[in-house]
Amino acid sequence: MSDPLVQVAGLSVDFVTRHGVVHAVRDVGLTVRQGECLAVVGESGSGKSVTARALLGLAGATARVRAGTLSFEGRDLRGLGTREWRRLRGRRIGYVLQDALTSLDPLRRVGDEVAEPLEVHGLATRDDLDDQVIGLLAEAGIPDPEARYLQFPHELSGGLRQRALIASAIAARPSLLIADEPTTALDVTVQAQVLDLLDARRRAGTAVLLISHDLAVVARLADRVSILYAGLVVEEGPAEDLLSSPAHPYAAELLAAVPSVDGPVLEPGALRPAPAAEPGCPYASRCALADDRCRAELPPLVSYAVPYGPGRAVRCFHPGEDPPRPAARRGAAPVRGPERAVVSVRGVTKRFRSSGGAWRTAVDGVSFELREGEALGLVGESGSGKSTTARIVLAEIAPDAGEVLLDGEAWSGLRERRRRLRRSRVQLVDQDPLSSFDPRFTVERVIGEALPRGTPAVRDRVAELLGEVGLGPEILRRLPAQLSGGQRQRVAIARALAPGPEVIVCDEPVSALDVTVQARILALLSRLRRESGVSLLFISHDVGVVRQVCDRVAVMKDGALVEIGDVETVLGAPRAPYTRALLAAVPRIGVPRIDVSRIDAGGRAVDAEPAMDLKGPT
Amino acid sequence: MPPLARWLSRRLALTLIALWGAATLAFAGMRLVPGDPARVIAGGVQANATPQVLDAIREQYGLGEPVVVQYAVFAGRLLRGDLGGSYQLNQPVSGVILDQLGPTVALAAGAAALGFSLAVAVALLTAGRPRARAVTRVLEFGSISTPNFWIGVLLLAAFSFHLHWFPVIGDGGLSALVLPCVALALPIAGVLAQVTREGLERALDQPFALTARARGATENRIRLRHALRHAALPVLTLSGWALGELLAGAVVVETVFARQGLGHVVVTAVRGRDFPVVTGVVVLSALTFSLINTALDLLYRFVDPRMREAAS
Amino acid sequence: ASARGGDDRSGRSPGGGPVAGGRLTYAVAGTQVSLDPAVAATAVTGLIDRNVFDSLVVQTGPDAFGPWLATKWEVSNGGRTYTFTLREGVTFHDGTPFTAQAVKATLDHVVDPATKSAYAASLIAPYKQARVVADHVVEVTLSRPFTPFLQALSVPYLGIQSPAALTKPVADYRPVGTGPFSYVSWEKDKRVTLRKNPRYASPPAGASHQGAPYLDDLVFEFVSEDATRYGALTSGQAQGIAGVPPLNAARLKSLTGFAFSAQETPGLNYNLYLNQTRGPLKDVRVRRALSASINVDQLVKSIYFGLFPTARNPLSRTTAAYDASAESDLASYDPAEAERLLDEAGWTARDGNGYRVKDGKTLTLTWPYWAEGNKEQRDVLAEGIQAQAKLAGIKIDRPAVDTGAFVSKYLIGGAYDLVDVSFARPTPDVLRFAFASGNTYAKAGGNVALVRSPQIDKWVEEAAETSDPATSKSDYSSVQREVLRQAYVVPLYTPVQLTAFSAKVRGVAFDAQTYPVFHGAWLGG
Amino acid sequence: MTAPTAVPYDPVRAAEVRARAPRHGLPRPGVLLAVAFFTLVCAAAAFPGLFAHAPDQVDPAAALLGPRAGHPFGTDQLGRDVFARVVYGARPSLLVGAGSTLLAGVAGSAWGLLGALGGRVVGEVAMRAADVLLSFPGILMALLVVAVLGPGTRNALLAITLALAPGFARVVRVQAMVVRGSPYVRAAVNLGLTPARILVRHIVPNVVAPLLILATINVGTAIIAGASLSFLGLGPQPPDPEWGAMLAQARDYLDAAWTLALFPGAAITLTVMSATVAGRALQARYEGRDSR
Ligand SMILES: Nc1ncnc2c1ncn2[C@@H]1O[C@H](COP(=O)(O)OP(=O)(O)OP(=O)(O)O)[C@@H](O)[C@H]1O
Ligand SMILES: Nc1ncnc2c1ncn2[C@@H]1O[C@H](COP(=O)(O)OP(=O)(O)OP(=O)(O)O)[C@@H](O)[C@H]1O
Ligand SMILES: [Mg+2]
Ligand SMILES: [Mg+2]
Repeated sequence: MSDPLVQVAGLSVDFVTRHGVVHAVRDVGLTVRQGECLAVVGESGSGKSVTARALLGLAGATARVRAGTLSFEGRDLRGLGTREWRRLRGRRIGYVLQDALTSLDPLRRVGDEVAEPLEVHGLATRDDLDDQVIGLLAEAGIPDPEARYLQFPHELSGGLRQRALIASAIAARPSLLIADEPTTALDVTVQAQVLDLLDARRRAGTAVLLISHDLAVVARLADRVSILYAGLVVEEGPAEDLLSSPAHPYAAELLAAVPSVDGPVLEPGALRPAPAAEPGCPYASRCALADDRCRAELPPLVSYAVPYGPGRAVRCFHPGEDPPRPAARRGAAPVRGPERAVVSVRGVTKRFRSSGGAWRTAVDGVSFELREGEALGLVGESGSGKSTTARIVLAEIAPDAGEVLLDGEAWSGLRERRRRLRRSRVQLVDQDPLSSFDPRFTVERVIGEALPRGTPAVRDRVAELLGEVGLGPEILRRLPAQLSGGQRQRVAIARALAPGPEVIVCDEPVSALDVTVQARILALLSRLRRESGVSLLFISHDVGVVRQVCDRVAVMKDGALVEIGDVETVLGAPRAPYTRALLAAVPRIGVPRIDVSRIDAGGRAVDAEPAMDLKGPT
Repeated sequence: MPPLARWLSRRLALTLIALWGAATLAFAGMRLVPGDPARVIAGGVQANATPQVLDAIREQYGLGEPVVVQYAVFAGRLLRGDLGGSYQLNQPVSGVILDQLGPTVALAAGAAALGFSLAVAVALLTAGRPRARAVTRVLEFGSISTPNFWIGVLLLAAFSFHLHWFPVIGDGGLSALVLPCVALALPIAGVLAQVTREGLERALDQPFALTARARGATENRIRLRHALRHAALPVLTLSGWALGELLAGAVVVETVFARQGLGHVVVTAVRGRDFPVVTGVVVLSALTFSLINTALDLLYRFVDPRMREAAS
Repeated sequence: ASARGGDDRSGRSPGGGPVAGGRLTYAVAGTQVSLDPAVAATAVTGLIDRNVFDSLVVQTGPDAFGPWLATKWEVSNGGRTYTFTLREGVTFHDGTPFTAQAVKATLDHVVDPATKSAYAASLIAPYKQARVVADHVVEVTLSRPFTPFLQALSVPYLGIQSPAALTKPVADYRPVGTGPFSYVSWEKDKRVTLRKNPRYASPPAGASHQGAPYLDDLVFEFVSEDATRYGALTSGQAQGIAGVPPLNAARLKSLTGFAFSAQETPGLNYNLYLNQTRGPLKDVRVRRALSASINVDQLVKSIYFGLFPTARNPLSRTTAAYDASAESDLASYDPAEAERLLDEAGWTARDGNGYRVKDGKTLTLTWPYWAEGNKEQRDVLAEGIQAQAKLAGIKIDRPAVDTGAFVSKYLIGGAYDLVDVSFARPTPDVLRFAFASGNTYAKAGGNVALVRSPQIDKWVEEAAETSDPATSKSDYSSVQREVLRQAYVVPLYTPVQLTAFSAKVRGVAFDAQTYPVFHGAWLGG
Repeated sequence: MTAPTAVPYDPVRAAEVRARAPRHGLPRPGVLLAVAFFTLVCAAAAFPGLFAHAPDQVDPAAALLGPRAGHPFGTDQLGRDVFARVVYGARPSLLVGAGSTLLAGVAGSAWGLLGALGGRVVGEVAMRAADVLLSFPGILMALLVVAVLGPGTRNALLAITLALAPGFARVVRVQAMVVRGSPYVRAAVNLGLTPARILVRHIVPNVVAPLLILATINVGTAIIAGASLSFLGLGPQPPDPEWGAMLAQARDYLDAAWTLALFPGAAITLTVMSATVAGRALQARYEGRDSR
């Protein structure tokens, strides 16, 4: 076994801010070997990016970096001069930043961006620069590079931008490639391609440090995984066995939380407050197994060759014990009853005029019924018309053709004046709750406003609703901006419930959330649905998520419904080729990697990507 | 490209509307003025002109006509680019303006050049450097908050009267241009410096700046090749405003430094209610203002590729 | 001060004979509307045109006139006819020979309504016609006897112009005279440039210098800001400036390398006229009270650093028929007296601000502020007067007005109580201009106090027509006494032409109107 | 006259950033100083009597004295106490500055809202009108107004108001557009609220908030504009002390008594500076940036 390329021990990074010191990274150790892929996994804020940046000496001016060992290619990086650092960056270590979409200078041509490492390290002469760049773009799997390299970032889809970034990161043939959340912003299908690209680099012998919060993604690529929590490595080990048998309860929770297309659907435990600070185990407050000792002292990182096998290390006093978890159960018990359609969408079509002036069909003759008390999933890649459909159902925009009925009565056809009285029956929960709250309103007012006029004792009712979504009354007086992402989404749901609607439309309700939080919100939704019997139109690009909540699922592509049916049938035995492609692309844990060709076969050319394949409502 | 064409034609239309509005406004003003322009035309107080003379003048300037007719005549003349004759300096307005345009343009251009370069320099040097920033911030706020006529008065006192470094009368020479330019440039430079720096700092906080660092780019390269362009955008948006400030400042500064120029002319015209001249200047500045703003927007689209296909 | 004042200066200047050549820049306040002396009324026009145009006669003393373009003249027909014999061999700058025709053309041009003469015409109001008797003899007929006629002819506004030039359309008018300098260019609001007239041979009687001027170029630079003008001199951009700010004058005296001269302007002082037809000022007691409440002397001394003499008479000292003894009738500063008079006049009560009140009306006087006419810090002086009147309980309002309003609403409409004017003209006849009931502003006169006194009218008319000096002298002094007794006017100060030259400049003379004359000027080392 | 806010201000994001940056109890000392000074000036404007007496009491004997006991700022050409005049000058200066900003703010808001919500035709007209007024420099607009109405405090105030209003209108319009298109208004619609209710409860408040800040910053601009006008002799008329006018007069005494030009000028600069700094701090605080 070759000696490690990167060796880090006892790395801690503190940020001195005006509001005190942030311990972003605490006593982290890593080793990456030639041609190996180490995955660093953890939820948002766990210190992944900071760790990465520390390796490049880019932790920032406000950062205090301390390390027992910090060596790369055998060189000690501690106390390196800016000059030496610069020679290292881009030349020996390539870094793909987290924010794929904003990491290319929007005012410079893609080519120039990719060329930059070559220029600054003098690796190219004037005349062969262009050829090199074009070569790199091609290597990164970017179709017709000659054209692309003259374009500007905003003219490229997210996937292409991510690839361009990778191209520039590998331009100088570094021996280490750090990829920070390379797939987060991307559509499943595109995710697959990017991962394959990284895989290719790794096979070519470049060591890859892969950073992600998504275990499923990691599973496809990583040789070894180390899991970060609150700046601490809580568990590390070879990917296969760590994922198959997590030792640290947090690792277990992460795994469980991943919404999968197969495997059991879980109902995670009730909500617990956010991680507390030192001295004890930071996870203690969220941990079902935590005892006084956990809260008192920080467990050391001990290696557990037995029973886990070589290279495993865990930072826990109760390694491997299974937290008591409610038994697995089928997602939502289908509410059979009178199959009355609450909302019926009939041959709805919507066109938009794009800035170019050309017409673009966002929704194309879509018909479906949302039955009483059921949850209907609407999946499809970005730009497939999901949100538009939602807005039509909400009667925010009128369809160009077709109509929407609410309880069999006219809905989309009505004049706004008449419709207003019934609007409270259809409510919305969308991806970005924050911006859907008036920034000046307290939580109390936000929800209070949604209550039917003349509700007595508003305060109590609001508190009650908050209770239903698992929030305490203490946040009544808070402003939305002062809430965490999860709390916001809960408040949004509470507001949606307030007027006692028959239908709640959820547009990407969880795609902005951390896996663990996500899992809880999903659980909440399915519970509420069971309890209040409200029907859900549940929109997501993530098949796994849909499966958690829905009874039936409709698959959209380019504005049209390609398939609709029971979740199990559609996901189990997809008929439409597109559905198959979609499923194929979903990363899973413990499943052999798929290669891009399968997706092509899925009837979707690699380079024919949607105008914009970002997540999130458009 | 058609969208650009569409956009341009729209801008042109707006410019015309603006011109028409400005002219009408001025005309309305002219008619609202109490008192009798004939007096002014006759040569003011010493003249104490006879009624016959006054009638002759009213006849000549068509002041007797009903307002509608006057407006028609006025508009018609304007279309032909004829701004009428000045009440006070018996000379066609266009002539007056042409005589005085030069000095003002020189002043404004000089000040603009000085102001912008000063701002960019300061910003580049202080962006992301708290200590330096703290120092210059005080100066910037100072210059922003100081009326340029006061700066002018102080400069004049110091450098012309006491040190005799610069001439006192604003004759054509370059040296006479220095102090007025400084007086005019400082306030603008203050604002622009702050905006530029904010833009730079915002850009330097962006992921692409970090990416550039991660590629081993030097600090200067990042500032000049990456950040500066981004900073240019807000600066461009502000330039329109800056231009306004320049013209406004010219009015005052020219008075302070006893320079020739449109500012001087318009002030005298306002004092003497010499409305043809006021109108002329108003219309002219409306024109330049609109045109330059259009030009700036074009430039904006040039600097920011994202704006290019986004029509208007 | 008169032409001789100039000789003093050249005498004072250290030895070394005059040298020809060079360019003299003379910075003046105010600007130009027209260069035609017949049209324009502004002092600057006079100043500039003085060097371009010669007059028929020259004023050599308060009431004495000498030959210039006219070698001799006699008055006949009871002062109604003047016959001038003209100097021969003189040519205009454009080559036209100077003849009787030219005189006729000039005078006709002045009175022609089309000329829109602002001032010149009013100087020769009685002009009826001019007749060419011979090539170099012209006979001018007046409608009535008019002694100030010669004086009028001596001012630059009636300088003799080339008939050829006068035939040109107004648009491309160029001043063409027989004077020592010829017109070159006029950059609006910037400068007027004149060039030496090498053939010049017609200086006025008593001129210190004969023949062509020494200077090659004479430039009048328009710089309206006092401070700037002063700076222009000290920084050497100009070799001479008019209207030195009194403040700086004090300093300038101390500086070496500069010569400073003060010329008291003859004619009416800078006076405050009290509109006796209106409101509280109908009452002579109130008028005298106002006069007594103002410490003019102190204000003038401090604002003008003692450079402007405090006036105690409507006429300036240097005017003929000035009667020093008249000041005994002036209600001079005496707060107690002012209080007494006001009480007596029934303005006994006081309001919150200490202003006097009579049957519910505050004692308020309107004094329009016409910004364009403001010079010599008269606005400051006015503030001082306001403040001091306030102490006596008199409220003075100063509405800011523009030319149009000032003329039509105030001067003609008469909606004012106070108005301030100075009027430079070296003849006692200005008293008629200022106080004859017929000479209200509306009637192109200067009687802004709207005096309606048959007695005063009689005096001034008689003085204007009589040919007996004694009579006119006594008439004029009675007028001075009367207007002071009636407090139609509060004399403020005598305007003084404060001019300064760099010591290099020699031989500048000053004419009766205190205009500098550059004919004999030259630049020494 | 008003520096255009380049990007429309996003209340939601701002609120979030604000919430993330913990309230730092006291703002910077500089800001405190600015606020203190501005309050002082306001006090002087409100009750000048408290600070000085008789700004127009002349004493020609004691003219043009330099600073000394009894006359901290010296005396002017009429022997009036410059300190007293500077103090009394605060009123017209602030009146013109703050007054015009206030009026312009109110008028501009109405105007901008009309432009944003007044339907296509009305909106277009309103905004084109604004364009016209914005198509030449504010001071020219002001000069035009003064030319018509004549000089004086009231007219100067109106003039500057008219010069500022369209700027406000434009900002308000953009802001109103942003708010109207914002998800929280969308949410309100989905709840079946009436347009009137939405306008009053959501749109107006969220538009006005940032406007207030813009206004504070604008006060400075307006004060300078006012001073410029009276410097040109088109503002408040003598003997009322006004900073700009005092400077204009002081110009004649530059090399004899330069302190005359010093104090009124300093008064303007410091006042404007304090207003601007305070405004910026407010803005930074409100938008959650730390005020750089
Ligand atoms: N420049 C900084 N100043 C202060 N705190 C910082 C800074 N950068 C990061 N932090 C803090 O360090 C912690 C770790 O940040 P980091 O970006 O590494 O999280 P992460 O694991 O990358 O999360 P994500 O998945 O959202 O990227 C966070 O609490 C963050 O607030
Ligand atoms: N208001 C609009 N104007 C113009 N085009 C629009 C508009 N809204 C949606 N579109 C276009 O319609 C298509 C469908 O948009 P929609 O937001 O419904 O997709 P989506 O499935 O919600 O995608 P995502 O998963 O990113 O939310 C997209 O191509 C989008 O560009
Ligand atoms: Mg990160
Ligand atoms: Mg969407």
